[in-house]
Amino acid sequence: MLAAVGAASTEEFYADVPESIRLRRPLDLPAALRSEAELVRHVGALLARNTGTEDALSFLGAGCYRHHVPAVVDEVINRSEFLTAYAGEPYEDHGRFQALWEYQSLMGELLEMDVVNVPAYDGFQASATALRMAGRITGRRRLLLVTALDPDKLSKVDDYVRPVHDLVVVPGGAGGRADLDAVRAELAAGDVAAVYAEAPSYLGIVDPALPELAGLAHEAGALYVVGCNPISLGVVAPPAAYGADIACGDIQPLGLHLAYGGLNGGFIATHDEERFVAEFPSRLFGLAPTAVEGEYGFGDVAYERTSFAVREEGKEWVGTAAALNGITAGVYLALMGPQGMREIGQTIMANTRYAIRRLAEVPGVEVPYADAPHFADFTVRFTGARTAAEVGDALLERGIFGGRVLSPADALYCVTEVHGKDDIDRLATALQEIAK
Amino acid sequence: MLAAVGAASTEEFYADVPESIRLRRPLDLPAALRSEAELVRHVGALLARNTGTEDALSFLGAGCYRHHVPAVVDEVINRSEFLTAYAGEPYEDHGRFQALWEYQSLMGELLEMDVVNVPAYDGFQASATALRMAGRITGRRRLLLVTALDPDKLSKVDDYVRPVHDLVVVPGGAGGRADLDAVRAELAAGDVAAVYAEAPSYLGIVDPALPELAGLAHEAGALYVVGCNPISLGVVAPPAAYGADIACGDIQPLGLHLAYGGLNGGFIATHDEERFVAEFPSRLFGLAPTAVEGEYGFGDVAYERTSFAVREEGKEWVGTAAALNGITAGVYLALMGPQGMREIGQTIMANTRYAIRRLAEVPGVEVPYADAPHFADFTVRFTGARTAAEVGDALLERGIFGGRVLSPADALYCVTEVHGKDDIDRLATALQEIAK
Amino acid sequence: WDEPLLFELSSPGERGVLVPEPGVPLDDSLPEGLRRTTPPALPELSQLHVLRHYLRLSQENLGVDLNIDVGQGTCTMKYSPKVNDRFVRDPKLAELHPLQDERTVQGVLEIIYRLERMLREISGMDRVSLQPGAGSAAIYANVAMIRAYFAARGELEQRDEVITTIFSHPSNAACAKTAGFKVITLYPDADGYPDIEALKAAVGPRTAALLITNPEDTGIFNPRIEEFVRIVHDAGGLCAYDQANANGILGITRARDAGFDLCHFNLHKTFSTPHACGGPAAGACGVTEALAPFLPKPTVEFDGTRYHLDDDRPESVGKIRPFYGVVPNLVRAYAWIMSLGAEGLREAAEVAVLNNNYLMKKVLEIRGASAPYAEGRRRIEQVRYSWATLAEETGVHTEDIGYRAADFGTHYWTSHHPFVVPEPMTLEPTESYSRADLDEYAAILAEVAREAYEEPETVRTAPHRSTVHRIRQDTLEDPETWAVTWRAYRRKILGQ
Amino acid sequence: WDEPLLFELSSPGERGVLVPEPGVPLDDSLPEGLRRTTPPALPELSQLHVLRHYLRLSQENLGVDLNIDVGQGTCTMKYSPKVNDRFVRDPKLAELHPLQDERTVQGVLEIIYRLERMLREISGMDRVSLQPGAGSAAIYANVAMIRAYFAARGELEQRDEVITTIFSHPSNAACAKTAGFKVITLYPDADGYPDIEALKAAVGPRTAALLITNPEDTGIFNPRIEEFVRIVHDAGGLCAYDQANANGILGITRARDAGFDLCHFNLHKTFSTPHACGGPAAGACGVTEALAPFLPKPTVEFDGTRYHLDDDRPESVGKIRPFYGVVPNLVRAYAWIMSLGAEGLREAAEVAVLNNNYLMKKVLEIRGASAPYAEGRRRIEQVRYSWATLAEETGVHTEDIGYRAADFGTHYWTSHHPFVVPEPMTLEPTESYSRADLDEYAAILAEVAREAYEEPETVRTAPHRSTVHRIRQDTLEDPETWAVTWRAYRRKILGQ
Repeated sequence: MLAAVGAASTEEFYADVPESIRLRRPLDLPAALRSEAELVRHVGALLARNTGTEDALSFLGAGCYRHHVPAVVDEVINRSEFLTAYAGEPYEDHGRFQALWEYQSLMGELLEMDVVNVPAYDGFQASATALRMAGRITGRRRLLLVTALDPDKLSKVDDYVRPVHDLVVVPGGAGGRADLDAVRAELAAGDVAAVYAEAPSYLGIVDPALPELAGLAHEAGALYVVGCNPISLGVVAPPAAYGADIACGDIQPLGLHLAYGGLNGGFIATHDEERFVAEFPSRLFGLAPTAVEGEYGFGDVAYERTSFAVREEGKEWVGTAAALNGITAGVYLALMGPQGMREIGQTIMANTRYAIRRLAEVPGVEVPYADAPHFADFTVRFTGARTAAEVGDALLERGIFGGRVLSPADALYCVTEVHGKDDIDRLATALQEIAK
Repeated sequence: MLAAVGAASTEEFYADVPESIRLRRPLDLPAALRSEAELVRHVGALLARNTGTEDALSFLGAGCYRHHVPAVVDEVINRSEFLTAYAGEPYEDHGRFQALWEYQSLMGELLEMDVVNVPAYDGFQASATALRMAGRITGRRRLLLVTALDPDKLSKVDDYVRPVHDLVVVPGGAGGRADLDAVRAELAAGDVAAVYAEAPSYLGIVDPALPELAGLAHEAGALYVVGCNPISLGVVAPPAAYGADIACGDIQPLGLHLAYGGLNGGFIATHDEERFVAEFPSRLFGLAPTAVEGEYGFGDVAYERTSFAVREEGKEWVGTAAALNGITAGVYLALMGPQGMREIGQTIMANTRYAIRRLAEVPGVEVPYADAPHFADFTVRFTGARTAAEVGDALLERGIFGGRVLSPADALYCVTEVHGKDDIDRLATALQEIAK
Repeated sequence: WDEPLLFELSSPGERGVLVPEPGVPLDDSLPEGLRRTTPPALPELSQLHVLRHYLRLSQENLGVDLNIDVGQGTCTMKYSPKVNDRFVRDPKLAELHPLQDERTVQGVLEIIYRLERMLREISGMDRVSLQPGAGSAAIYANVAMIRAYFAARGELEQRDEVITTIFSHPSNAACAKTAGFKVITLYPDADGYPDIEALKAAVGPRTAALLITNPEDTGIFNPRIEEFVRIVHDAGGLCAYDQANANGILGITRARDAGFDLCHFNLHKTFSTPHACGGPAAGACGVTEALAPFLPKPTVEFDGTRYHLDDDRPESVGKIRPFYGVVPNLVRAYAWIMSLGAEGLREAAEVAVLNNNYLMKKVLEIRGASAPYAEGRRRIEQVRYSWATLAEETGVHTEDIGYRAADFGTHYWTSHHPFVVPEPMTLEPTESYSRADLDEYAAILAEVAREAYEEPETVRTAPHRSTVHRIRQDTLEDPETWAVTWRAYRRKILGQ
Repeated sequence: WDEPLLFELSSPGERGVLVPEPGVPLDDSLPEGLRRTTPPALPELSQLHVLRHYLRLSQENLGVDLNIDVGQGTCTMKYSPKVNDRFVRDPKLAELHPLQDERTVQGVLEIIYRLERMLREISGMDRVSLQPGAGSAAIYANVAMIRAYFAARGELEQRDEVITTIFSHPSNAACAKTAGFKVITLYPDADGYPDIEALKAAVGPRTAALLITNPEDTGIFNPRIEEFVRIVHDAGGLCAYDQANANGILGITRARDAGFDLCHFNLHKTFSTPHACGGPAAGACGVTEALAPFLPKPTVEFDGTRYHLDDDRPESVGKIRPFYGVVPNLVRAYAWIMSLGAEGLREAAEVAVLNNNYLMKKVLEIRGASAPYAEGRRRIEQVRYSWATLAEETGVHTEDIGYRAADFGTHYWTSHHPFVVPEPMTLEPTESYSRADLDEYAAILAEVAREAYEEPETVRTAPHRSTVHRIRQDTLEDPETWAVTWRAYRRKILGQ
């Protein structure tokens, strides 16, 4: 082939790379494992050093949830055609467009909103962008955060809105709920672009005050932005139903494996108003007629919003993000259907309630905010001799992963539909020994 | 739907099933695990009670071989389209026909023979059928088995040829080799349809006398049928090269997982002579022109041979057997190519030789027939205080699966390309402690 | 895709996957005549090219998951839940060696043991072997047991005849013949039911066994099945039930209830293991206590603490295949039954039969189609239809219609030979397909039938939208032109 | 396939997968206004029907594995070895929770740690963060670090400008803008090289950073890159290297060697993780010691015995995404580099560049095609071609040609806007495709170009053999007609 292009060696192709920056030694990398068998042995041995949630009984949640992943989900998204496609046109990649449009549509039904994006990177990004959208729509500067937030998410949002916004964290009130008086006071101070709440909150609480916040925000001319866990929406009302203008969150619970926290997708949903649609940075796929009557085609809605089209004049930016994870969530929702979503929500809420009750009975264990409605996550407080971290160590010795440590005394535990009553009882029994 | 067919209940459909044989109680089966999550938990817990060859260091072979299975092999054969297709026509299932025809063709190159079947169940069946083919071709009754045979295979062949043949097991000679004088004597007794040998034999020996047997058989008007391990054929000559009329064996080593011995495929190959082709019971796919110039079509060659076409007038019988395993082997051979097959043969022979030498040095261990060429399997004799079975128990405690026990003193050990020098050394070290 | 043959894609020097180099010296112990001198002429391809080739071929295939696969009647093309494949791919199964110490394989032994117990209950039999590699292998195993049974009683020389029916699977006849029996085939009576008079005429002291499918491939259940069994038993013969069509009668009636001595199941049909382009499948043989000593060995036993393999069975027919069966499919079948339970199995059967009768109604509304025999009776699991009227009126044959259906994204196969039912088409919807699916399938057949009457040439020259056009079958029958391998094709056709 | 929308396949009462029932009492603590009253109007389908739908959709897609995927220039569509997917599906990775005790995740931490060290060597940088979820996220992270760096030095108010080039990825401009910077975009000089005079004019005390791709999306390597860096450094700015096009220079030249302070890689491009319909991808940020305090947290550290996560980084920009990155892709990238080693990486680069220059030669032989800029020079990783001549002579545009290519089983995308190169087409063959592939691809383009001259209507109305025909783009720009979801479509178009 060198001859075919008239080159003596591949060196010729690098004529524009000045000698001064040429690397004239081999890279200092580990020796290659050229045969697949050796590679499998090497990586397999590394992975074998992990103990996963299939090998232990895990009560970790806190933003990354273990749910049963139906086999059909894996079957579909592992298909070469989905795994290795990219940015083709809606002609030779019709399937990808349709699958993503269907994802948007399924999420739309779940959220009762007409506009849903092709997934952004993750829920952190979705919240951050939703808030900047609210800022662009209202032209205001201040953002109020009113329910308990994951400190990591707060870090991301803080970094992201900083150039144009002031972030105001409104301290919570009694029983893990939002402090409405404090919210009123901040709204009265003016220039509020958005009130941001989560349902459930980072601590698993579905705050009964959530609908009231909508009224407060709207009266002050602010938008109401609500982050939610989509797997709760078969039983918990979708944000739109209680007045949210923008709903956002992470699709990880919808059929995505834990993957050490590596699989996410950020959804942002609004009603179908041009002033909202115009502010999305993400791609939005739309259904369109074609030259042939009755055919469904797909394509980009309002492409000129995006940085792909107009670079820095676009809304924030768009790039490769988490499309396949969106297809995953779509397949998951298609398998679950309305009934499945209701049942899984019921099972998780029932298990959560049972776990709260059962653990609260253990001497040396309290469950703060136990009376509030909870979904999956809940706080556990250790009042005995051991700290939450020490309790976690003791559980680990028993093959149990305890919750995320929040403070010396508190940890955030989590149950889902993968837990049986026997699992929760096993945890309670172990804590009975440990936590006194 | 009942209404649409004018039925009051499904009972109507069973009008022809007499009441006397109706089961009027529910089947007595375990309670259903209706949710996929519960099923996964149940079956997962059962499977977790197994310890596989990924969790231990295994030296088991004896007819079922652990080789590296390339990821592309799994990718292809797990495709829904291959996994769930069946007996369609060569139009809507063109891909299946082509893939199987290509399997036949790849095996043809490996075996240097022009006719290869769509796989039969397994290597046992392939040997049994090859011998009955030889019987039909020659019209003779006696079958001579001249190399060490797996007793299980012998059991199958014995059962299978019994109605029409006498099986003569010719005892082996010195050094694990065929006793040519004994073979000559049996041939002289006449009415011999086939001389059957294996390369390598059950004990892993590639008998240098194999080519000579061809001459003996042919002089006596008998056919020469040779069973072989296809993964050896990059370095070991194919049976056709030293005079075999029919080659047969099992494709398990070509990219099929161990699966507790559950994945096999029987190949039978001959030259392209009508008298041979006419005696195959299996389907044989052929390449054919179509109505459009230049198109490749596929279909059944000489279909009228089969029991599908003419029931008991066909050759033995044909049914669902092991087609997908044939595609597996095809993908494997396509990935390996000529160079890969040569290299894997070399690596296995080198490892086998090293293992023989290394173990023979261990006090209390002998390797019978050590000087003969070996491929993968080899016999180990324990001359110390412990029996081969006791040695196996002691190895198991060390996380090593020893070889198949053949007798109180002997066991059949096996190495392939998945073993490194360090693995063999580990075995030798362990035996040094155990076998004295 | 217009995908070339693998061999045409070869490019010298390309490698698909590399092999570990030995860390020890090479071995040169092979003598001259046993050393391969010319490398095999396998194609040389990169990994991506191998993958792309097979992915494209896969897309040139249909299957249960891709189309409304009701056209392969007698094959029970039901959905195989994907979750069961997950178990099969688990290294805790996929990487188990069959000769491992029993202590290391308790999980898989327990699954086999439990599956046997479930199939005993489903069939009513006393013991079940799961060793046969497929349905026909199970039929053969049953025949081998029958032979061993009579041999043990010293009656084998006398009893050298096996009776079967023409609408039983051809392997019943062929396996019996292979095992050394003479075969007598019964044809149906005027109503399409197995002919009891013919049976009486055939049966006698030479009768070793009756091998019979029920419902037969016509979908008709033999209402006198008990009488058939009694007649054979009275003559001293055994009765073996081919349960290939068991899907419609799960939980409704059992082999043992009708008096059978042996039966078999196709796990890839009734118990949902995938058809895999034609195997690997899995078969099960159920027998009464009297036949149990002859079962293939080993059996899986439980001593109250531990599962183990029992090889000490002196009257056994021995091995039917290597080791213990197509274990991956045993695990799939186990999981499938566990996911349904008794109620679910029966519901599956009833839905399958309902689907079948619904589809029959739709098909019989199509001009030119009929369902010979048993006029006005319901069918069980499938129906063998006939296009005889259409063929007479249009000159279009059943093969043509099947090929044309491929242009609409589905297909059917004709049926096993001989075509006792003229111009046959056998449809078996199973429980997996919905009413909308059946409506769509029937609509496709109706459209093709319309074409046959209005534009027969379109059908006669079909397919038009498939990967390839009508194949020249004659070249495959001629020893001068058939080409079973690329090397044969190069030699015979390309003259290389 | 003529596959309906998922919603059109709904059949009331169907279930795809069942959920475990709670073994404990239901919880009714949700207050009225937060309880869902109307179930979501999701479709109801059986498992087989969901599967079939998505399998059919999958077949209506191309991808690296299915076609000669050289048409998505700048995207580095290389083969992702299937074995790496096996690692990702291993429960030892797939079922790891990110908050597990570090003692239980030593294996994955070691992989991340080792991958960082390898990327340090490949880039020459001192530290690398693997947290960003994709390439643009890594660009953003770099901008965030630049902002934090100047904030820490008290210079942020002063330095509010970022400079980039028009042939750098749009995310450089967009991320900088999002992070609060003003953006100055440089256009190429007459030869197509980044314009050094324009840089000198733009740079000054307000300059925070230069964000630049090299080679740019034209495939042209900037030979004065060191001078660019020096000019910016002299003005007190930082330089960030967008390494989206690094594939052709692995082992040839490194970001640090040209003096950069920051760089990023797209692991889904250069290091072979699959493109996944547009993510998940993975990004890596490499920085010098001076920038290291600002890296996202946590980092993975090794104390000689154990790997651990370091969250105690007070100057860090904090989190760029949840937890530690797209870990499955980190494992894939690790495995890919391990399978190649230093020599293999360099060989991959050289083959990719050879392929690119070979394809350029073939494409430039096609009537109507050209490769603007840098006349007679070699290109590195891709080439931005132009169909300007063809468009002028035939009225057929680059989009038309791309759509028509789909009729031949492949495709290309045009390029990022704005179309500085008129009628652009960017091809990037990578090392994955063979000479035969490139010949086939060029032949398809040549055939379409021939059609453009001889039968332009065929091209202008393409595609003809795709799933659908030319889409009415205008309806997607109009708020009255756009329909982002089924519910919007039903309301706005169907009037339901």
